[in-house]
Amino acid sequence: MQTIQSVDYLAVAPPLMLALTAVGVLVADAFLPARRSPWIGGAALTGVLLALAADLVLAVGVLPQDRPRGTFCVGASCSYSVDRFTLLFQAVLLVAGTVVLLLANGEVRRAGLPAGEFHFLLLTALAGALTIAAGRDLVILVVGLEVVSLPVFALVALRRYDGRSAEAGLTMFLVSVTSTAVMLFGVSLVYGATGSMLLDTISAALRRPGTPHTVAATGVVLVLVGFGFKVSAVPFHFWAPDTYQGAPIAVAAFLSVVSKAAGFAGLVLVLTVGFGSYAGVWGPLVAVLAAASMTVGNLVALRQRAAIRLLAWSSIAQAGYMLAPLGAAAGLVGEPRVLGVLAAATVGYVAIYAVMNLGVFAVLSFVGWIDGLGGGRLDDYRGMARSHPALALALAFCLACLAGLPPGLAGLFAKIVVFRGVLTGGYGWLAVLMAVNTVLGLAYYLAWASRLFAPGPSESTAAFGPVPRHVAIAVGLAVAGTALMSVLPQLVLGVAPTLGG
Amino acid sequence: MTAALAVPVVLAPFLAAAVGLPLGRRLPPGIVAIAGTAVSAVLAIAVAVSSRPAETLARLTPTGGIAVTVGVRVGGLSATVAVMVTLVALAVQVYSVGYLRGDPRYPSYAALVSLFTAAMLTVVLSADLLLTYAGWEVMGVCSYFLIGHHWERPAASSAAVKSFLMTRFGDVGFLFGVFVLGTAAGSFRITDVLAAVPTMSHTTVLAAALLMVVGVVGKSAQFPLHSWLPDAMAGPAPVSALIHAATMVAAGVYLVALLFPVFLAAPLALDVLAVLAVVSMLGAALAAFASADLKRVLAYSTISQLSLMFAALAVGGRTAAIAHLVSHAAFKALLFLCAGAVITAVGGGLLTDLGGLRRAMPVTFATMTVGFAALAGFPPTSGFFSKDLVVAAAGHAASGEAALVTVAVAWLVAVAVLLTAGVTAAYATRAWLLTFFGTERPAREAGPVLTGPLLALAAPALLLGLAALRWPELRPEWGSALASVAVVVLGAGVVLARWRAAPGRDPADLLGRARPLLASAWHTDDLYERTVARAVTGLAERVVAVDDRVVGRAVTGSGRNAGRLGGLIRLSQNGNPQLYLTGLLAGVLLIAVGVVVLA
Amino acid sequence: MHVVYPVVLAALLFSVGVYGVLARRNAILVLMSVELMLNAVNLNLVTFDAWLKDTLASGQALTLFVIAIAAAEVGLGLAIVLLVFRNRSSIAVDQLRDLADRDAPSAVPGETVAEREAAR
Amino acid sequence: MTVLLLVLPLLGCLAVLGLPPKRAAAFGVAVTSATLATALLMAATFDYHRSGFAQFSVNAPWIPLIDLRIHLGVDGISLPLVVLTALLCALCAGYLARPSGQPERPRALVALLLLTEVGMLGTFVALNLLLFFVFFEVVLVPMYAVIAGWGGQRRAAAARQFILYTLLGSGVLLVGLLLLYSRTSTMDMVVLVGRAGTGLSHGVQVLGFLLIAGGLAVKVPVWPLHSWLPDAHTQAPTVGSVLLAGVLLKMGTYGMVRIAVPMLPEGAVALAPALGALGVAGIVYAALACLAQRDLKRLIAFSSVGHMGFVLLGIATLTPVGINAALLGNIAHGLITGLLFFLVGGIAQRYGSTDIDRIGGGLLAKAPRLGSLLVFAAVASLGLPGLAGFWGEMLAMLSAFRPAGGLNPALYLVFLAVAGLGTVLTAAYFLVMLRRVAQGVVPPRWTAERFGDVTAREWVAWTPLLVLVLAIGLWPRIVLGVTDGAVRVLLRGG
Amino acid sequence: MTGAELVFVPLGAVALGSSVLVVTTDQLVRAALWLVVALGALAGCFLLLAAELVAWVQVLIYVGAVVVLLLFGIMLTRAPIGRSVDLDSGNRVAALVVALGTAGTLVTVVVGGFRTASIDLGDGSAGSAGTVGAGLFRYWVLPFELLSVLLLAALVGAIVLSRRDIGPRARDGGED
Repeated sequence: MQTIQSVDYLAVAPPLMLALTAVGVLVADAFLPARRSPWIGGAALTGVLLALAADLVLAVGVLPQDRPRGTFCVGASCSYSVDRFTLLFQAVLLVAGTVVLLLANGEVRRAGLPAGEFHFLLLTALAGALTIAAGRDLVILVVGLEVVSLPVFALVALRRYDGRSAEAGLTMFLVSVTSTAVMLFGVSLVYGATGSMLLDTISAALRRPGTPHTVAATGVVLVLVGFGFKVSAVPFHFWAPDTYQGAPIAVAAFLSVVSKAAGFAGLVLVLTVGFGSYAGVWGPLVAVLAAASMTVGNLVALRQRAAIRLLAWSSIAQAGYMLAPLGAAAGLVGEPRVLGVLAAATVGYVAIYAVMNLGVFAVLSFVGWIDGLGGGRLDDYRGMARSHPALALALAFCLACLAGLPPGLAGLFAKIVVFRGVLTGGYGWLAVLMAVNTVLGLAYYLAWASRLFAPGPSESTAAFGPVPRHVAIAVGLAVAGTALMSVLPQLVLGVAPTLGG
Repeated sequence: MTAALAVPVVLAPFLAAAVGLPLGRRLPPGIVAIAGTAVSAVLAIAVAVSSRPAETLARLTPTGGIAVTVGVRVGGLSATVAVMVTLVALAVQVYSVGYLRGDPRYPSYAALVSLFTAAMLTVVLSADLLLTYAGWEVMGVCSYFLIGHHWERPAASSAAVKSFLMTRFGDVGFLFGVFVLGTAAGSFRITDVLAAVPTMSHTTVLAAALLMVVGVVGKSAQFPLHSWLPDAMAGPAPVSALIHAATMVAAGVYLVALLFPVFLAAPLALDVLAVLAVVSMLGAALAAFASADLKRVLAYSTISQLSLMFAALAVGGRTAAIAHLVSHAAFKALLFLCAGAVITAVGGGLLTDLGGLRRAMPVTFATMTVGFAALAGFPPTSGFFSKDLVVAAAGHAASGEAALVTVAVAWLVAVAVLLTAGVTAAYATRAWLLTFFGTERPAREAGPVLTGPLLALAAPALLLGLAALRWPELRPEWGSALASVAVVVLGAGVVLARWRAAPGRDPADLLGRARPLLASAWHTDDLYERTVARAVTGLAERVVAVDDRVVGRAVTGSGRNAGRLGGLIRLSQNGNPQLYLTGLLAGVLLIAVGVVVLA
Repeated sequence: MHVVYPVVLAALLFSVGVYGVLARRNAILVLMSVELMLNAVNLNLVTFDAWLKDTLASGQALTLFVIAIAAAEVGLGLAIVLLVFRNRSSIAVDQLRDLADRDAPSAVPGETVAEREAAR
Repeated sequence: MTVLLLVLPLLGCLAVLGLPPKRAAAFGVAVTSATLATALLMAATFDYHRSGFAQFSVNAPWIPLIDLRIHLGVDGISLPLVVLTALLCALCAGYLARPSGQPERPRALVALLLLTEVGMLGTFVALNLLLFFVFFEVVLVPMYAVIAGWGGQRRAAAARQFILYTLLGSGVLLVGLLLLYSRTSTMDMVVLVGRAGTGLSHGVQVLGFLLIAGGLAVKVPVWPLHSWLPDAHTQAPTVGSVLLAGVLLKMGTYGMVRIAVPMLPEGAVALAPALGALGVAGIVYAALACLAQRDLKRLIAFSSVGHMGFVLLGIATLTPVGINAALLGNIAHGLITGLLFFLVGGIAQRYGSTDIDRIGGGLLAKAPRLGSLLVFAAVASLGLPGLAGFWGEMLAMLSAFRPAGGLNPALYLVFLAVAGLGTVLTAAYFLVMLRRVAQGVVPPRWTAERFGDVTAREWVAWTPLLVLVLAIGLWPRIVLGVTDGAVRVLLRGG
Repeated sequence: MTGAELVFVPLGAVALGSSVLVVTTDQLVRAALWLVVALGALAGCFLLLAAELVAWVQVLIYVGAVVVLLLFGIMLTRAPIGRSVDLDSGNRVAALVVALGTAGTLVTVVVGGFRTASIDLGDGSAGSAGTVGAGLFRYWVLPFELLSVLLLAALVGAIVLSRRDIGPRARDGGED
């Protein structure tokens, strides 16, 4: 009875490497004298880059035959398997991680956050996110989700001298814990109804007539709640604006991009691999969530004057766009291939959204804290095109991408793919609602972008001083990623999890 | 060969205009314009002399449906009218050199008149109905520019706008008529259309004819679209002479004559035409008798004479109408040019300012007397012969021979023609007396440049009738001749008696209180002003208001409402985690219930 | 032993937890209610594991993991609650109004811990 | 060749940012002239006998997943519009480079102008639905920036309304295009035109036409969706107004002719009467609005709504004559309104305002040549035969007289009558405008002012338009000859 | 009603009653104590379901560690020992409605799904430490490792949040 499982270490390499770096960083921080703290940032960055290298090596192995590389398997279904979907998500998460680390560099120094612990927590959360992307059973997904959430509670509350930061931490903690409890209850019901935790076994069980369908349906829906919170879809979105405002800007960036991407990875895996045959149940629900998120997100964002809160509401609205294709799955129950196309639409949008959003957060972190608001108010950006032309152009480009308007071609292609997904599912009303929402979206992105070029007192933006190297690299990386997606979006479009038997 | 000759007839004035407009200032005044018109006149005469019908054809452009062609179509009718147009235009061009000496805008004026001549010749000689329409519209624009020659005077510019809009309204009718005929015949060429008339259904032909009537009424200032012509007198006199006497307003008559088979196939249209002609004939004649300005008298007289031609056409007298058209062109142009000379000499157009110019301006007196005689229809002037043909035609129709128009209408036309002859003689004599008799007034005879054309036009006004005796169908009939002469002598006699009884007093006082009513042609102009003009401007104001308030506001409003709705939802974001948790768990409950109920 | 008993008990426990989360003002009581909800989940998992006679023992394994997660959460949760207590000197959940969504910057620009230290 | 047509302005747009400000305008002229030369070369080497088939075509894959291919090509329908766009852009660049009126931040303005040109030319040469949509949207941001950056007092609101309203239109258009794609699974326009809607159910065709035509209607603008146009044109700088009126409006009608009508014939037959009704209502509505307008630029903007009404009527008849009329109407309106906006720009530069009461009349006395040019343009615009405006309107009315099968002829006769009334009203407001601005006596406040008549540079910018208006008026075969073949191919299903 | 059920029902009643008291008592410390009772009763239920390891772990960690931590929390936040009036926040009604709704829905779903199911515990070795341990380390190794990372992260997070010595270097560090 061989007790120890054969572990495919290469497949597990990326998250493993991150975890090791995290521990390394923590230990180094304990021994290194205070003035060496920039090294910690560097070490964290090298760790992430190594993980990215591992990811690419894996990609070379997996992509050609498109055969997923599973480990920790029980019979045919493995609970940790690396396929094109996982690799894409891990790559996106790691790139996002690099950019967030670059942003954090400046803020950690200026805001006096404890460098060692900050980077440790960030890396652990990132490792958790990577695991979710590769997880193929409910246990790993749940634990992974917790590994992503817990460090972030601490990170959010890290600005200990600012009362609002503690408040934000508490709000997020309470809402997150409750939604995890609800999700776990859902998992227990699904386990009870299908008899297994592995996604593809669940999928087979759901198709058998014998399973108690109401219980399974309720379980599926409750599981959806957990991911709904992570993705900050309406009505689970209340925590996001307050948390983004209270948290350090780098952590807000992490929340808005990495943790949201992890949430979507989990959601796509669960919905397509696990509950594919129940599309009739969760399809309409996801469509309603998508419609509500877009509309509420855009409407409230219209009234926002603080940059970080506007980004929070914008990310809620963008979550709505990402959910839309999945919502359209209801129309075509039982056709796995088309479900793959819809999932690919969401995955593509998430990848492009991640890169676009980071560009904006990079500029926000450069602007820093102005009278208690991370990234200041929109009016503080007035006339930035004159004092920091390159930065202003980068911000305008990223905002154009978010709005889905050329020259932001990446955003446009993402929107086209999502529109196509919704229409193949036959949800015409959702597509038209999305068209209206893109207009609402453009309204507030435009309000911000036009302030950059508005002739205002340029001495207020000049006060930000020269652009430090690490912010320049972060912005450069984000804009380069977006530009790449603008020209070659097929890198990220059309990638869906390999659906089991 | 004749067709090849006809093309330069049209192109010569067009080239003159094309050269004159940009370079006019540098060349001696009017040389280009007069040369162009002269060349055109000579060629027109050559074409008329050879008088063999011919046609040329060239495809202008494919349109996906019926192709638009360009070409010239020469026939007996078109040749004669072309000669008339070119000769009168030549006279006017020469006259204008003197009349507008020292006017800085003369070069553009001369070019526009040549452009007008080219447009009129296009209408006359065109082989394709669309090309006719093009010429028709260009004439309208040239008349707009020339009426608005003194655009610094508000009266002139508003008269120009009114003339263009009214004629444009008619032109739309004409265009639709062309569409009906063209689509029914499968081609816009006049020969094809006329050939296809028998095959067309009765309703199509009737519709086409009625639409043509609308077009023609607009252009020839017949009732109800007549009120623009009296105001058009704001333009310089030669313009009135050429455009508002001889050519443009006559184009309507020419067109009906050209498309006569269409009208023959739709007798109802002719009835309508006849009734309109009768109404405008009498109304204009009375208005001429009552109005106080010399040029307005002549303007109303033109409307009345045109109605005579239309009446002749209505009763089937096509040759009579054309004969009267030609003779009218000669003596009416003459009258306008004389009026121009008189006005420049005296410095005002009102009849009360004139008087006693007999000795001061002998040549003008002589030529204007010939003009008035022809207008009134005293033998042996050409006016007498052509009017007599019209009376004869009306007589035959009334006696039921031609049986074209319903007999009642034919009787109405005959009576109206005679009545109009009488009133015409009356107002001609009145104008003549008021201008040249009464208290002496210091005035100088106009220079040779002006009197030359007057004499040139006096000749045909006097001798044309006699020259035309050669053709049998142009000979007068004794019965109708005697009747018309009697009525003319009666009309003139009444006015002479009135003048001898109270020399110096305006014979129009005979009308007493009815005078202002008749002078303004039954206040039709103010009626249009109050109803159509005010309604349109009112509607325009309301449209602008609606556009700002409803359409504009609806859009900006939706933006603001979205903002307000956003503000409303924002209230839920009050920082209290408990509220967030309630929202979350309530959402979960709703979803769970939904799934349980539905699944 | 019918599955219904433990599963219904779990459902009821879960609902009591939900009530506790929504009704309680003190943050620590909310934490306790969340613990209740998690225990309900554990009960459910163990019951199904027993009922299914799962060879992988996934139900009990997940129960253990949930217990571990709950422990970690309480630890971190208390740290955050204490931080809030230090800043606001009260952990009443429904009094936290500073992050509300409003145009003007918040009246109290987040007085810092240092200020409170100095004040005391 | 088509690739060169797009690459030139794109490279120019990027390169101009590197230049010193004072040489930016000259560089702009160089690039736009080169593009114009390419367009003219294309026109010269174009095979007019096969004008129905795409020539100089390029077909390279870009994003296979959504079937977005760089498929460019020019045929009889798009060639005139390409040449018109290149010409107007060259004239605008020339107008910008005039010594007296150097705009501030010239590099940015020239760059935006070139980017707009890329978008416009791309829209006309794209033969792939999605590529058409991408170029359709590329135009939005630069035009917004031009209005917001260099416009009049209330430019911010006007620019925002322009871009938001048009984006809503293009959003709906995208939904329509993707609905079409989801049923035909190809984005290639030539193939779709060839299929002429076979295999598409009636409901899909009607819904597709409603969405696509609805989306494009905002751009045309069709009557009730026009409220962005007067503000955008009035607040835009002269260059912006010329391009907005001259080319941007045509992208809407071109889209309808190229995509909506041929690919969804049943949808077209079902909705053409509605389109015709809105178009005709637009003619009368715009004419009335212009009659009471107080601002000259706003009046010309509204006149565009009226002229586009005639183009829509042409399209709504679904006959070769109608479509030819629409395409010719596009070109004529582009030239005439472009000229009108240039003239109004000149007037605004001299009088400092475009308010009719402020100008007070007497332009013919004050600046005779400018005045007579204004008269010429106004007369051309009201459709005088012998000038370009006439043929578009006349043929549209002729086509309305005999609409395609399946359409209710009586209804179209009503449209014809209203359109005829529209021509009279159009003539009315133009002549009333002339009476208030060109004619009359120079008011005392301007008598002392010394401003020169048309300068040499202005003549250079405006003569091509004058010549073309006259040329097309006298010899419409220049445009109709090219489009007729292509229209027959289009309507017969390729 | 088999023997196990006879024991299970009262145990469940105790658990349920004490949990209701946890959420309704107006004394803070008493709430913690009632929580201990509830968790103990649940441990009993686990035993009944032949899941010994889980039962003992429950007692060890939940009752031992978690509740103790909560008590520390109560002490550190200087909560009044006796009766404190404002323990329930304003939206009690909403809470009751949502709770009852959730209860109703879940119970109907669960009962509908598992009315006929019954557990036969066999030899009761399923829940023994041996089998669960084997299962744990054969199939659920990765979550186990992940959990170690999670605990470490939680630990570090808790410590860093509560350390007072690492304050902001300059007072306006955060505001620049």
